[in-house]
Amino acid sequence: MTILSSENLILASEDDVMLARRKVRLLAETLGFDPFTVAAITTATSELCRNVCVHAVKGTARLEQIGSGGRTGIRLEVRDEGPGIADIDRVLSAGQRSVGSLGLGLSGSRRLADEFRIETIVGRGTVVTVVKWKRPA
Amino acid sequence: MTILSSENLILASEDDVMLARRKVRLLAETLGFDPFTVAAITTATSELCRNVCVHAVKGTARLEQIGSGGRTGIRLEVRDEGPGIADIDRVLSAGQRSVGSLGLGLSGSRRLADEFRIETIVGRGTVVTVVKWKRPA
Amino acid sequence: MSAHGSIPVLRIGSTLLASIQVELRDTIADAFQEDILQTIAKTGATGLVIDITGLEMVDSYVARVLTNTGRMATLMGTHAVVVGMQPVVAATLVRMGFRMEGVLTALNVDAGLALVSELIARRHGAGQ
Amino acid sequence: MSAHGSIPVLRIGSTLLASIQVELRDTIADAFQEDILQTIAKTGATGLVIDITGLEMVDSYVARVLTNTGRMATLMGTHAVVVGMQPVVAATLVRMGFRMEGVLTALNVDAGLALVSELIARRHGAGQ
Ligand SMILES: Nc1ncnc2c1ncn2[C@@H]1O[C@H](COP(=O)(O)OP(=O)(O)O)[C@@H](O)[C@H]1O
Ligand SMILES: Nc1ncnc2c1ncn2[C@@H]1O[C@H](COP(=O)(O)OP(=O)(O)O)[C@@H](O)[C@H]1O
Repeated sequence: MTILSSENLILASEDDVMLARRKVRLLAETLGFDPFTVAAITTATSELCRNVCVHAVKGTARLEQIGSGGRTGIRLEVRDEGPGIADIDRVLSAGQRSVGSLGLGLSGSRRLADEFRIETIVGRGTVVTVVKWKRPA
Repeated sequence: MTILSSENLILASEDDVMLARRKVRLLAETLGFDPFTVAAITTATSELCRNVCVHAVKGTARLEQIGSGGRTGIRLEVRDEGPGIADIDRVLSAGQRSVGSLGLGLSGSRRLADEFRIETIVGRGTVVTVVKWKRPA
Repeated sequence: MSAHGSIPVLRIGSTLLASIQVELRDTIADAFQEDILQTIAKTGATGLVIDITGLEMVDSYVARVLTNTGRMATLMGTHAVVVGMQPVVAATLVRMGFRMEGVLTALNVDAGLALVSELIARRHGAGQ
Repeated sequence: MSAHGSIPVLRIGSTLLASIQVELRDTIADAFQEDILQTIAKTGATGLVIDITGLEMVDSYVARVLTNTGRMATLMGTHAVVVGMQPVVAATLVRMGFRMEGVLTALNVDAGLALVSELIARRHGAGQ
């Protein structure tokens, strides 16, 4: 896997979240992602970056254009040094059974992404990484 | 965080619950909280204080005006030495899955509050703390 | 007519109009519920309008009593409508996760009375 | 009429039409929700159509605000419809696991206004 471009973003306010999702949308559109894939990665960005501001006050994001075996993709890594998530399994299973459940940010982002990884340590912080690949034309 | 005023209340009857929510409403209105925020903290007060009288027979509440980084808020700590809550996770997730579920007192108070903390030990008692901040104008 | 000391209940045609004007304490809410059902049985009222315009706060207990009163009236065969819920009350209940299912709502007493008579008329095949 | 600076709200008969045309930030979504409820109370609007044709992205926060606004309006006695959801938005929300329950939907503003008047008329027995 190759990293073709990389940009670091600060996440500390609603404005930062808005900016992050605009940047992700622009990158996805520039790379020729189809509208459904653009919406998926933009929405996941919104969820993950909002979580940082709401639950960890502040953090950072790294937005990368990546390539692998002829495919083009976007990778977003969102990182904070907030409280971490104790019951991560329960949080990730939200919306599976439940009707109209609350808290679809993380579980929904996992469903929208092609690849999803979360590392969280209570009292230390959380790192979530999502990858979305451009669909073959 | 600074405590700007503090008042202790006894919770042993329906009248005490009524008095507690009136005091909270008055404080919130005096501090210039908007009507939606007033309703949120008053309702949470009603839920938590009723729970004490119903499930623990009696207890106390401490009502505080707090300040932090230029913000003004109300903190209510409701304390009893009743039976405690064994299945606190289940109680707190009420209303997530279920439609028209019963028992929205604690889970609803958590959703209404800006900050929510519960400590409960079976056989020893329960302490619930909620904070609601005044919204910027 | 009065179903409970502190909650005035008017009879308008075959509909009961209960106006809750003061903060409800739990015991009064329970008594109100039971009195209203008895009044329905006694008077044969085919409609029930519960006006909560006067309530600035409705917690989950009172919300449940109101919803259940509507459901109970429905079981008895009476059309029940809750009217006049304030914006802050609606917002708070929904944010708590409360669903007022099984009960009709209307903006105010007039709209509630109109809805009830319409439902009664439709049932009785009026206008057909 | 304007419920919130950045979200135009029109009154069409007894129905409010709110058109969300710019990306919603969280605080504006909350303010919009509360302003709409207050406008319903003030105007006695019996219908609410929320047009989201202009939104290319709706995340779970905004989706919840929209759904809850519809539920709150319903509790107050107003018929609420969300209209104009883009295909990419519908696909994304469902893929996330979101259920917009308790709120009606329609394809566009015209269909939404028609649905609301139909619901109001049916309630009041018009056309019989
Ligand atoms: N970055 C984070 N740091 C700490 N806790 C988090 C973070 N992201 C999510 N959480 C926790 O996980 C829960 C579920 O998050 P999410 O699925 O996004 O739903 P929501 O934020 O709507 O509750 C949150 O309520 C919060 O407790
Ligand atoms: N202060 C308390 N002490 C002991 N048990 C409590 C207390 N508060 C709540 N509970 C328990 O938690 C359950 C859920 O409470 P709540 O969410 O307020 O809903 P409800 O009281 O309507 O059942 C109660 O049924 C009770 O068993």
